[in-house]
Amino acid sequence: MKEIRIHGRGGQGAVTTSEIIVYAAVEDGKYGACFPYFGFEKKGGPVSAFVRIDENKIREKNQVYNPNCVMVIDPTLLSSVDVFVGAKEESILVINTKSIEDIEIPENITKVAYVDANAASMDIFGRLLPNTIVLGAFVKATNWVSFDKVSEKTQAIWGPKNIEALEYGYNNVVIVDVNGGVNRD
Amino acid sequence: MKEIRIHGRGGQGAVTTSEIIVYAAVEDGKYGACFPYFGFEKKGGPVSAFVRIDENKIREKNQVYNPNCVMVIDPTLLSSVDVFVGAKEESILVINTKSIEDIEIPENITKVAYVDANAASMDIFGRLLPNTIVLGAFVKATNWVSFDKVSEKTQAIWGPKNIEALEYGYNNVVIVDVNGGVNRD
Amino acid sequence: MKLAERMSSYEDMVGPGITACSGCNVELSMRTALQILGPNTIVAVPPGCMGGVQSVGWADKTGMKIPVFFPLLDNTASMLSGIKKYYERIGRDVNVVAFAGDGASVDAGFQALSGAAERGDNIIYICYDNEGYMNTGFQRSSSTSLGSWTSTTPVGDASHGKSSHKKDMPMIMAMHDIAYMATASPAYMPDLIRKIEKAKTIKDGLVYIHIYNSCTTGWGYPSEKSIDIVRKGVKSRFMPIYEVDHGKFKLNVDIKDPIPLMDYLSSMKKYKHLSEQQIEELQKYVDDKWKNLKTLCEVMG
Amino acid sequence: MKLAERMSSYEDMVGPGITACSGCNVELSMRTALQILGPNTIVAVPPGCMGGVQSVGWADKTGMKIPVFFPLLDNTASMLSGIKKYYERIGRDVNVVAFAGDGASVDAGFQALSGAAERGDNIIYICYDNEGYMNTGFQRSSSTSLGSWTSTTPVGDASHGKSSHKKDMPMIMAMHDIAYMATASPAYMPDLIRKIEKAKTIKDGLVYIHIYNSCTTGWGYPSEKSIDIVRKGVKSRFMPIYEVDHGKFKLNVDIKDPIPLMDYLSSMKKYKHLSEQQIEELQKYVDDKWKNLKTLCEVMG
Amino acid sequence: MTKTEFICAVGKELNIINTGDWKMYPVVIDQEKCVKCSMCFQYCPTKSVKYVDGTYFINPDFCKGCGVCIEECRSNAIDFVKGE
Amino acid sequence: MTKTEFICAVGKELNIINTGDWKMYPVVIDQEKCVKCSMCFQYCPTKSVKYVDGTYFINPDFCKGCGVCIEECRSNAIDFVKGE
Amino acid sequence: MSKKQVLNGNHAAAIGALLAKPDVVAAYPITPQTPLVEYFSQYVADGVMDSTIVEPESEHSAMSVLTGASLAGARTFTATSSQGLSLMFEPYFRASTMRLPIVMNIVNREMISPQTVWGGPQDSLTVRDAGWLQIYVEDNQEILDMNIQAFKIAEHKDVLLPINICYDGFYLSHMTEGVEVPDQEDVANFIPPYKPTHVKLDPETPMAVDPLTPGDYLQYYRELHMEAMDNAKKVIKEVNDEFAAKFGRDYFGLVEPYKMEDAEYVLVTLGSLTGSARIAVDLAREKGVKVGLVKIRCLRPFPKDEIVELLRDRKAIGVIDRNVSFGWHTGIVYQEIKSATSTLEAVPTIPFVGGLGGEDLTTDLMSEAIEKVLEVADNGSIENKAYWLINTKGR
Amino acid sequence: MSKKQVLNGNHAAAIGALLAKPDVVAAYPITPQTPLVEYFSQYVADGVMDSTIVEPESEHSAMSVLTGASLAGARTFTATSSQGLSLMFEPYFRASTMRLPIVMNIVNREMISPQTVWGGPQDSLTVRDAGWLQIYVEDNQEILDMNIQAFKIAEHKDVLLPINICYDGFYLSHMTEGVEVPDQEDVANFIPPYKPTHVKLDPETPMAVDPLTPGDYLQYYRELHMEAMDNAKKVIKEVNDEFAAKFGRDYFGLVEPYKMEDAEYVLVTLGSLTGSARIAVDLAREKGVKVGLVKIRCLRPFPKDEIVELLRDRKAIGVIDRNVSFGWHTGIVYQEIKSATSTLEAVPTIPFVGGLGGEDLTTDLMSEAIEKVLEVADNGSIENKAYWLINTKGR
Ligand SMILES: Cc1ncc(C[n+]2csc(CCOP(=O)(O)OP(=O)(O)O)c2C)c(N)n1
Ligand SMILES: Cc1ncc(C[n+]2csc(CCOP(=O)(O)OP(=O)(O)O)c2C)c(N)n1
Ligand code: SF4
Ligand code: SF4
Ligand code: SF4
Ligand code: SF4
Ligand code: SF4
Ligand code: SF4
Ligand SMILES: [Mg+2]
Ligand SMILES: [Mg+2]
Repeated sequence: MKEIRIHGRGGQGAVTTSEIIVYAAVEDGKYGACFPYFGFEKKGGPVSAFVRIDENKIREKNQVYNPNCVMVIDPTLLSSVDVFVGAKEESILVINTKSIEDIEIPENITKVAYVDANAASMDIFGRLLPNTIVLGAFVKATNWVSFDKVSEKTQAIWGPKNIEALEYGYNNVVIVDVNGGVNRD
Repeated sequence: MKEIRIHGRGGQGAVTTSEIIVYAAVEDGKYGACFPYFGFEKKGGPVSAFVRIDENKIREKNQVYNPNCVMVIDPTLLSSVDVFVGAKEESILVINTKSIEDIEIPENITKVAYVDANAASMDIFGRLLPNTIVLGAFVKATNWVSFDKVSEKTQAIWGPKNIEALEYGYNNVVIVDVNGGVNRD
Repeated sequence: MKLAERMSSYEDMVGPGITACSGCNVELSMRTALQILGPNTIVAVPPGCMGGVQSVGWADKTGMKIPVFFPLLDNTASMLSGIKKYYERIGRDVNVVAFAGDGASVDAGFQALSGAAERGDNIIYICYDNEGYMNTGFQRSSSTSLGSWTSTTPVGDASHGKSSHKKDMPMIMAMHDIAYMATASPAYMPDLIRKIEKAKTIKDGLVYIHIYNSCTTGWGYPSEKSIDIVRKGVKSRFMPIYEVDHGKFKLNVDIKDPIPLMDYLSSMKKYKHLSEQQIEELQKYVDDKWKNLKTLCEVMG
Repeated sequence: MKLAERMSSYEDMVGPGITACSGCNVELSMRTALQILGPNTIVAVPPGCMGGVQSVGWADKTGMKIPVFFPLLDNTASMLSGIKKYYERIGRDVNVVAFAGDGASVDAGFQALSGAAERGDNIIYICYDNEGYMNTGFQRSSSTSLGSWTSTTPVGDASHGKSSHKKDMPMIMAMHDIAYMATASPAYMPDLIRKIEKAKTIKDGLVYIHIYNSCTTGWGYPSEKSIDIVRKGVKSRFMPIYEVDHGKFKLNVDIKDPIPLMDYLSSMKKYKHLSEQQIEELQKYVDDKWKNLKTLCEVMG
Repeated sequence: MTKTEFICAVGKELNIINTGDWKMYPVVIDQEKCVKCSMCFQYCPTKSVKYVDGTYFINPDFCKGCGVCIEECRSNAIDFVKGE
Repeated sequence: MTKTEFICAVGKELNIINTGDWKMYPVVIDQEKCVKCSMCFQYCPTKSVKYVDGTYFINPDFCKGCGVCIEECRSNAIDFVKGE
Repeated sequence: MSKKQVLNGNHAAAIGALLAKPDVVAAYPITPQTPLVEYFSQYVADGVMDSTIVEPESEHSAMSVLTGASLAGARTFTATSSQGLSLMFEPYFRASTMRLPIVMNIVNREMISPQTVWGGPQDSLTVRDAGWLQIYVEDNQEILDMNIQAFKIAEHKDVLLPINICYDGFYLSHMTEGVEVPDQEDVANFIPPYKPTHVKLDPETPMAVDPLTPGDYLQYYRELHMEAMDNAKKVIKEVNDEFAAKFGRDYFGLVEPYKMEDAEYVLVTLGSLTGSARIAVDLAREKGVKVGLVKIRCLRPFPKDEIVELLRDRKAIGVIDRNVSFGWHTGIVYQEIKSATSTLEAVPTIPFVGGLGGEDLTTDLMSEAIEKVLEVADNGSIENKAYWLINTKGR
Repeated sequence: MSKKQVLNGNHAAAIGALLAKPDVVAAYPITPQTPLVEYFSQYVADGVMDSTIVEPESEHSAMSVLTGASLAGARTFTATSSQGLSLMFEPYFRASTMRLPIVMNIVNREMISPQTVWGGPQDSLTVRDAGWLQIYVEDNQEILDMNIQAFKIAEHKDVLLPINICYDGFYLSHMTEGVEVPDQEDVANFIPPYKPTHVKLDPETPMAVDPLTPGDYLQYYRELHMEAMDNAKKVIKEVNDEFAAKFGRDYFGLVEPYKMEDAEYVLVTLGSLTGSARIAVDLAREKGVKVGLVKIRCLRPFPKDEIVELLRDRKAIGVIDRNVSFGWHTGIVYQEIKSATSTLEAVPTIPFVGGLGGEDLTTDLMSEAIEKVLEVADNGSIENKAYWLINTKGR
C-alpha cells in the first residue's frame, strides 16, 4: 500500500488533489481512498489530506501517520508544520520550491521531487495556484497513478488551464535522490 | 382500608373534595391518599376522584375499583355513568338527590345517604355548588373522618359560606339502609 | 346571499359534540372556520384547548369529518408545510390548515411558523388567541397581556400579574411579508367569514389569521358573556381588526370612538387586581399600537 | 475625541489571531463591538464562522480576554437570559452579549430570541448578517436574499438561486417592541460605534443590533473589496441603516440618491446568474422596504 | 390490550359526545319575538342554532346551555325553559 | 488522553494563532502620503492598524494581508511591499 | 422541626425545591408537571421564596436559560415531562457534559404517539444515556426528600452533574397524601451553598467555556464524566445516610431491598408501581412464597454491583417495566438488569411490561407477575419477549 | 448496468437516495452531513432528480416537514448529525410511533460539550430507543447500498417504521473511494412504490391521526410496534439476500461474522472502525491467534439471537465502542452485548472505548485490543470499566 500525505493551505485545493489521485487509482484498476484532516481552517490556514493506494481493498479509515510520500503544496508551511513526521523509510518528498538547498530533509526521505510551482503558476494563471503543478510532479515522481487518468479528472474539475499546469509539473519536476536513496524507477 | 369513589362534573370541586377528606384523615392520625381520574373534561363533563383511608401507610397508587363508598355530587350523572361499578359488598352510597325512589340501587349498596344538595345550594349560594353539602352528608354517613378537620380545611379553601353548606349536609342528610343492610353506626 | 343562508350551505366539519367549555368562543371560531374551508381540507389542531376537547378524536374515533391531526405543540407549521408540498407535487389543491392556540403559535411553534412564512409555503395558519395556555390551566403565554393574572404570573405581595406586554403577533407576521395577514374577532362574524373565504383563494404564499378570542374559564366571566367580552375588546381598540393583503394594510373595523378600556378590563377576573399604573401602561400600549396601525393603513394601504 | 483616539482607548478583547478569512468584515465587526463593550462583558458566539474561527478558543485555551462561550446554534438568547437574570439577581451590572450569525439568529435560534424579546430580558443581541450559513460552506438562511446562489439553492436548469425574499429581521425585531433596535454596517463605522455605545446604556429591555456584513469567501469577491461591497449595499438602499429607540424610528443614513442596485449585485459572484425578472423583484423589494421605512421614520420618529 | 383495526393511532368513525346533557335547562326561541337578525345563529358556539326555511330554531341535541344566544338576542326572543 | 487542569471544557490562557504568516507580502503605510483620515484604522479586520501619537502604522504580527486598508485608503498611502 | 402537610406530588416537589432555595428557576408548563410550576410561581409571588423565575417560550429555552444561569454560578431548578423533555433534549444532553448541577424533576409521562398525557417513565428512560443522574421515587415523601438531597448530590465536588428526580405523572404528581416537611433551617444546614469554580462565566475570572476541542481532550473529559458517575454512587449513599440520620427517613441509597434476605424469587421495580408490588409480595409471603422485591432508585449511574449482589442465587426474577424497549421487545429496565447480571448464572427472568399510558398496575397484576415468576422457575423457560400485564379491572 | 464512481460517503448517500426517488426531502445543514444536502440540492437544481426540497429553518422543522409529508403519503428522505439529531428528538421519536417509513442518514458526530464536530456514533446510539430501525455501515459502498435497501425495508408492510443509516462523520462522510453505482432502472424494480393506507391525511379518505388515546389502546400500538421491530429482522435479511442476488453485494443482514468459524476470541465492532479491526484480526491470525470479528450492522432491532449464536462458547470477547455509556462506565454496545449474552456462560468481556471526537482507532489499537482480550482470557479477570484505546500516533 502506498500512503500519501498532502500539506497545503485552505483554498489551495489540497483536498481535491487527493481526490484526483484516488480517482486515477480507481480508474487504473486499483483501490484508492482519501480524506482530509478536518480542522476549522478558513482560507489561508494549514490543511492536510491523506491518500492510500493499493492493489487490494483499503480497509483502514484513519489518517496516514506513516506516509510513503509527503506532498507539500505551499513551501511556507515548512516553518510552521512538521511535514515529515512519521514518514516511512525510503519515502518521497514532492514539494513546491525553487530549490531544496535550505530544506532540512530527514533521513527517511530518500527521494525529492521539486518544482517551482509558485513561479510557474504566476506564469500560467497570473496568480498563485500551485496545486496542479505539484500534482504533475507527484505523478511523474511516483508513477503510482497514470498521468492520463489524473489529467482526465483535472480537466473535468478545473478545466484546460490546469492541464497546462499539470503538464508543466510533470515535465519540469526535478527528481533527486537524497540520503543515499536510489531512484528506483 | 376504606375506598371511596367520587363522581361529579368538571368545575364542581370533586377533586378538592377528595383532598379535603384526605386532609382530615391525616389530621385524624390516619393515612389517606387520593387522586383524580384525569380525562380531558372541561367544565361540565363527568369527572371522578378516588380516595383511600387506612390505619396503615397506603401503598397502592391506582384507581379505586372496588369502593366501600360511592359519592355522587351531580345526580344527572346517573344516566350517563355507571357510578356503582365494582362497589364492594355492603358499601355506602352518598348522593345529591331529592329522593332515591327512582334510583336503581344495586345489591352491593346497603346504605344510602342522600340530601337535596341542589336545592340547598340555591338557598345558600344562590347557584349550584352542591359539593360541600354532599361532603357534609358523607362525613355524617360514614364517620370515617372527623367533621372538625373537614370543616377546618373547607373553611381554609372555600371560606365560611361553604361551612354553612357543609353543616347543612351533615345535619340534613337522610340515611337509610337498603338491600337488607344494617346501619351499623 | 344572506349570511345565515350562506353559512347554512356549508356543512359543519367538526363532530357535533366536543367538550369545550360551555360558551367557548374558540369552539365557535373553529367550527365557523372549518365550515367555510370545507371538506377539501386537512387540519392540524395542536395540543391546547381545541385539541384537548377531542376535536381530533378519542381512542379509535375521529373528532371531525375532514382529515385532522395533532401536530406537536411546537411544529404545526412545519408539519403543514410537508403536507402542502406533497399535495402541490402531485397537483392536488387542498386547503392545508392550522387551527392553533397562541401558545402553539406565538411561543413553542413560533419558529416553525416563521420559517414557513419565510419560505412562502401556501398554508392557512389560523391562530386562536385566548392569551394564555388554557388547556393546562391558564399559564402565561407571550400573547398574555400586561398585568393579566395567570397561574404562572400570579398576584401576590411580590408580583402583580404579567410584567411584559403581549407580543404583537399580527404585526410581526405582517412584517414577514406573507401573502395575507388578518386579525378577526368572533364578535364580528361577517368580517371573520370574509377573511376565511379570502384565505381559501390565496395560492401564492402563507396566510396567517389571528383570531382574538377569549376564555370564559380562564379569564373569569360568565359563559353567556363570551361574545360581549370580545366585542368590548374590539370596541376599546384592544383588539384591532385589520388585514394586510400582499403588503397592503387595511383597517377593517375602524373604532372612531373607543369605549373606555376599563369597560373591557373590568368585565373579567384576570384583571381585577390591576393598579392604576398598569392600566395606564395598557392604555398607552393600546393608543400607540392604534396610532401605528392607522398610519400604516394610511400610508401602506 | 477623535474616533481613532477613542477606539484606541478601548482594548481589543478578542485574541490577536483568529482564523477568519483574510478581509472578513465580520471579524472587524466583532472586534469593534467587543472593544467597545469592554472587559465587563460576557459574550456568546454560537456555531458559525465567528465560533469556527476559534474566537471561543481551542482545546484548553481561550480565544478572548473576556468570558466567552459557545451556546448551541439554537439557544443563544435563552442562555444569555439565564446569565443576565443571575447577574441582575446578585446586583452586578454586566454586559451580556451575543455575537451571532444570521443562521443562529434568524433561523435556528429565532424563537429563543423572540422569547427573550417578549420577556424584555436586558441582553445585547448582535446579529452579524452575512446572508447564509458560511461556516458550513454557504447554505441558504432565512436571511439570504432572493436569487442568491447558495449551495442549497444552487443554480441549474431547474433552479435559479433562492426563491423567496430575505426575512426582514430588523423590522420583525422592531415589532417585538424591544427597547432598542438598530441596523448597522461596518462601512459606516462611526454609526456602528455609536450604536454599540448606546446599547451599553440600555437597561430596560432587549437590544438587538443587526449588522449587515458580507463574506468574501461565500459571496465571491476579492478580500480587499470587503468594505466596498457593504458600502454599496447601503448606498443602493439594499441595507438600510436605521434605529428604533423605544418605539421611535430614525433613519440614520438617508440615501437620497441611491446607486443602481446592479452596481451592488454585479460586484459579487453569488448574483452573477440573476435574470432580469429576479433583478426587478429585488429592486421592487428594496423600493417597497425603503418606502415603508421612510414612512415609519416620519410618522413614528 | 384493547385491539383496534389500526396499526397506529388513527380514527375513522365520528366520535359523538353527548354535550346536550350539560345544560341545566333547555333553550328555546320564541318565534313571535324573533326579528331574524341571525345573531343567535352567528354566535352559537356549538352550531345548535339552525336556519331552515327562513326560521331560526335551536337543536337541543348538543346545545350546552351556555346562554350566549340569549345574551346576544336583542329582541329577547330566547330564554331558558326553567319550569319543572 | 491528554490531561488538562480542568474537569470540563474550559480555557483560560489566551490562544495565539499566528495569522501574520498568512500574508504574501508585508503591508506598509507611506507616512508621507498619509492624510490621517483613519480609514485604514477603522476598517482593518484584524485591528492591525495602530494609532499612536497621531500616526497610523501597521503592526505586521497578525495582519493577514487582506488589502482592505490599501483599497480604502483614498490617498494611496498603503501598499504591499512586493520587492524581494 | 418538621411538620406534616397533605400534599400532592407536584406540591411536594415544589416545597422540596423551595427549601433548597434555588437562585434561578425556568420551567415550561406541561401536563402533569404544570401544578409544580404553578405552586412555585405562587410561592414567589407571595414572597415566600425569592427565586428568580424566568418564563420561557418552550422547554428548549427553559433548559437553555438554566444552562446559562448555572454557568453564571446560580443554583438552578426546573421540571418537565415527556414532550417537554424531548424538546429540550439538545440542551439537556449538554448540561451534563458541561458538568452543571441542575436539578430537574421529570414528572413521568408516556410519549406520544398516540396522543396521550398519562403516566409512565418512557420519557426519562429513553434519554437515560445523556449523562444525567436519574433517581426514581415511589411516593410523595420521597419526592420531597429527594428534591432536597438532589442539590447536595449534584453539587458535590466529586459529582458536579445534573440530576433528575423522576416521579410518575398522576400516580404521584396528582396523588395527595401526608408528607413530612422539614424545617427550612435544617435543610439550609444540610445543603452547603453552591460555589462553582470548575466552570463559571464571570468577567472577574474570564474563561472560555467550550472552546473547539480535539478528541484527545474530549476523551479525557468523558473519562472524568464517567468517574463522576462512579463517585455519585458513593455520594448518593452518603447523602442518604446523612439525611436519614438528620431527618429520620432512610431510602437505602441506590436500590431498596424489600424482604430480600431469604427470597428465592424477586420482582424488580421502579417508581410508584413499587407500592402494589410490595402488597403483592406480602400477600405471596402470607401464602409461604419466598418472594422479595428490589426497588431501583438510582438508574443513572446504574447500580450494577448492588444489583448483582441482590440477585445472586435466586431462582427466578421478574422485572416490571412501565415502558418499552422497542428494539428488544422487552422493557428498558429488564434489558439493563440482564446486562448487569450477565456474570451471574442465568436464571429465568421475565420481562413484564404494562401500565403504559395511564393503565394501572394493580396489586392483582403484581400477584399475577409473581405467579408467572414461580411458573418459569419451575419449568425453567426463559422469556425473551414482553409478558404483558393487562389490567381488566373496571372494564 | 452499474458503474463505478469515486465518491465520498455523503455523495454515496445522496446517490443512493436519488436512485430511490424520494418525493419530499427536507434537511438542515450540519457538519459533517452538509455535503449530502448540497449534492442533493444540486441534483435537483440540475433536473437530474425531481424531488421536492423544503428548506427548513432547523432540524426540528426538517423532521416535522417530513412527518407531515409522509402522513400525506410521500416517500421521504433526510439526513442529520449530532446536535441536529438532538434538536429534532421530539418529532424524531414521534415519527416511529406514527409508523412513518422515513429514511434518515445519521452522519455520526460526537456530541458536545466539549465543542466538537468530529466523528463518533454517540449521537445516534443515545437515541437508539426512540423506536427507529438503525443500521450502521462500514464503507461508502455500504452507505449507497443501504440507502437503497432502507426504503424497501422501512416501507415493507410488515415493518412500516422509519430507519436510520448511520455512518461515521469524516471517516466515511469525507472519505473518497470507488463505489459501484447501480442502474436507476434496476433500483426502481427493486423498490416497490410507497402506497400507505395505514395512516394517511387525505380529504378523500378522512381520518384522524393521533386522537387522544387511553392506555389500553396505547399498549396495543406499542405491542404492534415491537412486533414490527421483530418483523424487521426478517425483512432486513430478506432484503439483504434479494439485494445480493440482484446487485451482487451481500452484507449478511443483521450482523456480519468475519473469521468466526473457529474463533476463540472475538472483537465486536460497529461502523467504520471495523476496517482496522479486520486488519488486526488478520495480523493476529497470521500469528496463529484464533480471533474473529462480529460486525453489528443492525443495532435496532437488536440482533440478540444472532449475537448469542455467534458469541457462544468463545474464550474472551472485546467490544469496541466509539462512544460512552455514562452511567455504566463502558460503551453502549458493550452494555447491550452483555444483556444479549446473559444466558451464555459468562466469559471475560472487555469494554473498549476510544476513537471519540475524531481520534483514530488505528490498526495498532485494534491489535492492542486483541492482546488485551487474550490477556483476560488467560487470567480470567472480568472488566467492568472502559478500557481506553488511546491513539498516541502522530503525537
Ligand atoms: C413540548 C410541549 N410542551 C408542553 C406541552 C403542554 N401543553 C399542551 S397544550 C399547552 C398550552 C397550549 O396553549 P395554547 O396554544 O394557547 O392553546 P390553549 O390551551 O390556550 O387553547 C401546553 C403548554 C406540550 N404538549 N408539548
Ligand atoms: C442544531 C444544529 N444544527 C446545525 C448546526 C451546524 N451549523 C453550525 S454553524 C451553522 C450555520 C451558522 O450560520 P450563521 O449563524 O449565519 O453563521 P455564519 O456561519 O454565517 O457565520 C450551522 C448550520 C449546529 N451547530 N447545530
Ligand atoms: S378553557 Fe377557555 S378556551 Fe378552553 S375550552 Fe374552556 S372556554 Fe374555551
Ligand atoms: S467564510 Fe465569510 S464570514 Fe466566514 S470567516 Fe470567511 S469571510 Fe468571514
Ligand atoms: S338573535 Fe333573536 S332575533 Fe335574532 S335571529 Fe336569533 S332569536 Fe331571532
Ligand atoms: S345556549 Fe349556547 S349552545 Fe345552546 S343554542 Fe344558545 S348559544 Fe348555542
Ligand atoms: S487610510 Fe490612508 S490616509 Fe487614511 S489614515 Fe490610513 S494610511 Fe492615512
Ligand atoms: S492588509 Fe488587511 S489585515 Fe493587514 S493591515 Fe491592512 S486591512 Fe489590516
Ligand atoms: Mg391559548
Ligand atoms: Mg451567516
